[in-house]
Amino acid sequence: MESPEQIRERILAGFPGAEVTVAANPSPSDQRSLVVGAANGREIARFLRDDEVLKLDYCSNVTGVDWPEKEIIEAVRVELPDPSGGPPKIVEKKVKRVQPGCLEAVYHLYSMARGIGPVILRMRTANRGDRVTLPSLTPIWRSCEFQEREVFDLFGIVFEGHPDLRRILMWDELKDHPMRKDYVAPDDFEWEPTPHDAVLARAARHFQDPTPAEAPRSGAKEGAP
Amino acid sequence: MTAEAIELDSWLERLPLTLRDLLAGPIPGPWRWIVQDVIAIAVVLAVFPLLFAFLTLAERKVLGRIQNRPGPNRVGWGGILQPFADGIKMLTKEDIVPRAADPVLHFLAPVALVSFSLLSLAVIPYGRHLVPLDLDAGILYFFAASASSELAVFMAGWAGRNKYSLLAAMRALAQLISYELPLLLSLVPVVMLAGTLSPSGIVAAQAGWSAGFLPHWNILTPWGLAGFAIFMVAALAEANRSPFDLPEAESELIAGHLTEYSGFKYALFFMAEYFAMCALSGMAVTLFLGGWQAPVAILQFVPSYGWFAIKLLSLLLGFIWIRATLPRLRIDQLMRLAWKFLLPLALINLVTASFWHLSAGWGAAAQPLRWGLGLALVAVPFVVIGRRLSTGLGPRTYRYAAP
Amino acid sequence: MIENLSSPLVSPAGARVRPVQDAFHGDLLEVSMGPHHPSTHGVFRMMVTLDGEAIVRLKPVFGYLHRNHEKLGENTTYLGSMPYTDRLDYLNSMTNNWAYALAVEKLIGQPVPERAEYVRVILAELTRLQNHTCLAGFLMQDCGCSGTPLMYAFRERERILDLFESLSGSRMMCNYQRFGGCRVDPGPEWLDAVRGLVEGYGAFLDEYEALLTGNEIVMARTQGVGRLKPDLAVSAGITGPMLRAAGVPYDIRKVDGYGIYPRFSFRVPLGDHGDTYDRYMIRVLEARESISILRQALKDIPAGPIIDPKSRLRGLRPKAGEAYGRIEGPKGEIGFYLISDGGPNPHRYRVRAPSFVNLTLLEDLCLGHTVADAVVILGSIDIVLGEVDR
Amino acid sequence: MLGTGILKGLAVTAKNLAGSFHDPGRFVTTQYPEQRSVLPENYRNFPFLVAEDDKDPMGTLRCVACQICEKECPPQCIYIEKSRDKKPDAAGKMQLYPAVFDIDISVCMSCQICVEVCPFDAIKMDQEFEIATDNRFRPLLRDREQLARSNRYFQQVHPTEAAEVDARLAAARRAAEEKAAAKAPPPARQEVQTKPATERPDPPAGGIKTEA
Repeated sequence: MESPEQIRERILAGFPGAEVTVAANPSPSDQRSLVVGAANGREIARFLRDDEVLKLDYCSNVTGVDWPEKEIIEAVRVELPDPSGGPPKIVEKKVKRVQPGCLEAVYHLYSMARGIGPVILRMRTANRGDRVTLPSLTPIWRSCEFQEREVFDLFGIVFEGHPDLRRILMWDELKDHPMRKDYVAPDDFEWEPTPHDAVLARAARHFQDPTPAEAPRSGAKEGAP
Repeated sequence: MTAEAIELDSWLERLPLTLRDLLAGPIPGPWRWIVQDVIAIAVVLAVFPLLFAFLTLAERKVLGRIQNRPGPNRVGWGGILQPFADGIKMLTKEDIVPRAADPVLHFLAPVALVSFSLLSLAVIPYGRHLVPLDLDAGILYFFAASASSELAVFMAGWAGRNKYSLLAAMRALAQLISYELPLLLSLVPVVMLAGTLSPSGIVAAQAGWSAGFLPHWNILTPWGLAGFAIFMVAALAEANRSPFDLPEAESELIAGHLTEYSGFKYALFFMAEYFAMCALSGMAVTLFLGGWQAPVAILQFVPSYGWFAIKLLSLLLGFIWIRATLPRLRIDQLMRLAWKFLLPLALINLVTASFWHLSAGWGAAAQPLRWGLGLALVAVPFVVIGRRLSTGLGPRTYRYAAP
Repeated sequence: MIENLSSPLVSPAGARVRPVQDAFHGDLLEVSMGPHHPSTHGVFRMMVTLDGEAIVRLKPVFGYLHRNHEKLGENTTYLGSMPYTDRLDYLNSMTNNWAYALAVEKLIGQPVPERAEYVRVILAELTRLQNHTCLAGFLMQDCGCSGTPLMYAFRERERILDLFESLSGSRMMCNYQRFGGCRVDPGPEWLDAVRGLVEGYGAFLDEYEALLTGNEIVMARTQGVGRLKPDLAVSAGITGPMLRAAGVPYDIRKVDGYGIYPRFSFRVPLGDHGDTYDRYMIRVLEARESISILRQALKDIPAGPIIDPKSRLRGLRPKAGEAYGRIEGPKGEIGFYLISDGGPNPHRYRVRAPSFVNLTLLEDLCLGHTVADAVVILGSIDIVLGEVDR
Repeated sequence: MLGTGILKGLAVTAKNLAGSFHDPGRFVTTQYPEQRSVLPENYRNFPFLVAEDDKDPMGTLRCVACQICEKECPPQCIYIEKSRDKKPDAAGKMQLYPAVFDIDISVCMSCQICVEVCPFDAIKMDQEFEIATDNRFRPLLRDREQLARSNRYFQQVHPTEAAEVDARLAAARRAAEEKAAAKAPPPARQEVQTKPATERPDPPAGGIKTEA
């Protein structure tokens, strides 16, 4: 099985302008993935499927991943020119950098003909707000049809070129995308007997008396016996 | 049955007559026949609903036992009161009549269906002296009554004003009508050879045992065997039983023409279905299994209605057995089976029967040849038509992936 | 050729489809089957457009059982998600557990002792046995049997579930595998009970096949119904018995060789027609292969620890990284994709459910058939809504 | 294709019909209220708290309110409030105890993770499943008193597991006594152990406890 780097060379040979990088994966599973630019994602996918050596004819898994904005505090070595003309002092300075968030579609590709293992393809959207479109790979692998609809439903990545892009699990009128990290669950509260005070607090907003008459709490508030 | 022949029978045989005369005795002469007929009607109306009740219990118990479970055993000892519990449940269930339904037709459909199937029970000879109505053209009357139940089925589908139940009624109608033909054609040889349309005449034609233990039943002849098989398959379809229970097939899209019925009307439909099942198996016993004839000469001490009951119950057990085993046929396969398989076989069966009738005179030496020819006339078309119809279907062998 | 597969009305399965609604054939009948339809396996709806008897369009609608299992996975610790994996394909909790444990072990590079590997193979094959037996029962129920094959299947399934209960504590929600082995060591008497069951299972399968395989009505209802072409199956990501029934020799136990499957010799049955009857037969033949694997595994199961002593039960914080582990579940390839960011909870917890992907071709298989066939085809795909909706 | 398959099928159902009368393998129903199927020892339903003796269950609870099970419980159905004072446990060491220990069994999915992670063997799985109630509020929220069971009950319900747990606890107790005895002979010094009341005793390293 070719390593991701070799595959990257062969892709770059075929598509000189493409931006293909190999993403590191420090975990012992060592499944490094190929980050492909969204522009020619579909051509690269078609190349991977039709390539004689790889023949990745089976797209096993399509996953959405939400990478929210992250503030990275980096220790940066900064050279401070010594005011008195001496050698410049190296100072450790904390630099706060905001790493822009993005939505990602990950494709695990296998070859049933060759029986070779996962080649992982990643495509990232421009940002998490308005530019969230990626090329759909359903015309290449039919198995992406439902899974891309699920990624659209739960993450909000718009797959252009998908034959039937609708919500698949949630009801059509829902505007949110539940699997995003910044999704706030609606507060449609329905009373249930629970010992947790946090839940009781939420219930208080819905009931004048937080505990309906027939469910007196076990006297947690009345202190130890 | 001449008077002195009646005296010869055992007292058990004459029991129904003595009971009837006991009841009808004090009534003056001209009104006696009315009372006798009322008694006959009362007996049929008492016996068959009871048989329906215990048939539903037997069906659930036997089905349960086949599926390795006890079946209903909570109500009464061993579940014996289960049918009455079902009856009460059905009576107390709410009887919804859809607002758009045509109330008269909606009410009339189950009543019509039950009465037609009860009508057909009138001509079956249950015993030597137990024929409610001994008509000369009893067979004609029987199939006229049971054929009119199709009208009631369509009435039920139409009355509900529900598009789907109308579609289902049309399906059920198509099934009933297309199985009417093989049903009737399979009994034509019986009438042809017995020379009479009266059921008791047909039973009489099957009397006697050659060499004491071989009864002259129609089933023990090549054409009789084929006729019985065709008759039973068509009876299964007429009574909407197992492989053909399309109308109330739950996995089908349309829940059938009974969707608009609930409560006691719904129960009436099932009662009618069981009556039709009993009537058809009663007729099958009369036509092919020698009616109330005893299988062996020395076993005649058992009364004739006893033998009829044994044969009827064994056929009903067969119905239940088939229901427990076989999946359901699709509507187009069901039609193909009727028109392209049963109908030709029934027609060829006429030829076999006529050959059997003409070769009646052959000597004892030629009997094996006669039987061989008869069986060939039955088996060969069965295999040829069966093979042609089931091209492309058949057991398969499977290969394994290279390691 | 694969490009135009996505337009619904073209039927590669070679069905006679009249998409055009011309005057003579009258209007198309739009019918919704489900979600409370007795023949759908759980809460599943099919928007079927009928042209007379033939199906012209079929849109599956599901999501009624959607609990957002993956969001739960991201808010719970790695150990906390293990009991939830029982609720995915609630018929095969042992294989779900194993798939999740395999993915986490791949993520953290956790070795697994020998005995645990053998016990995992035994439990996976027992799960496959009871799943394939149940499938045959459900399929016959959809064909219209009045419950007899299903009751026989459930009688045998109960015996296997009793084994699971005496080992893990619960019949269906076993929560038995941990990262690095299993929770409870099966005692010798449990292994003898499994040997007893495996001995008797071959005879049951023979009787079951006598009841069903040769039955003419079963053949009439299933042969030639829902024909699946191999290249379409591969492109649509179909896995498991449904794929092998289409003739594609792809069994993850052979391809990946995960766990200790390479040590066992077993065959992979293949179908030639890819129709419903092949899907049923492939499952029965696979059940027989599972019996032979069970015999080999039971013969040489070693003694030793049931779980790796250094495995961390609580407070597992894998290093940042990702891993995709998959196994050959009874319904197909079930895979778990985990992205860890070093915290106690996974950053991304994704379940690749076979039933969900196998449904992609439901419409292609049903085009041109009648509704009764659509029910049988759905039954032969063998879906469980807990896994489809997650 | 001539009905031979159907006849074989009928033969199988007939064999089962006959078999259901004499062959126990073909008659599998246990009539529940009258007959009861034997529950395997590993069967688990809802958790219960183990108390040393049943005369004073609240006094001798093994639970030290370390709240590990509350954190690890996937559906978060356990709620614990620690006590302010301490009481000696079986080994004589001064331990906290739970003032409030609620389990909401309408949320609990009996996955026994609490049993697995409890370092003090204080919570075990019960086998009682006939606990239907007609009110979904109060009875489904079990508090400390309803959850406590004696160790003897635990030995009845899970004999092998109880034996193994008792053996381990007895060994731990003996080790504690020997350590105390070894420490005790040079009596004179009186250390005053000041332990802040709320500090949670650190559970032994999260080693795996394999139940037999």
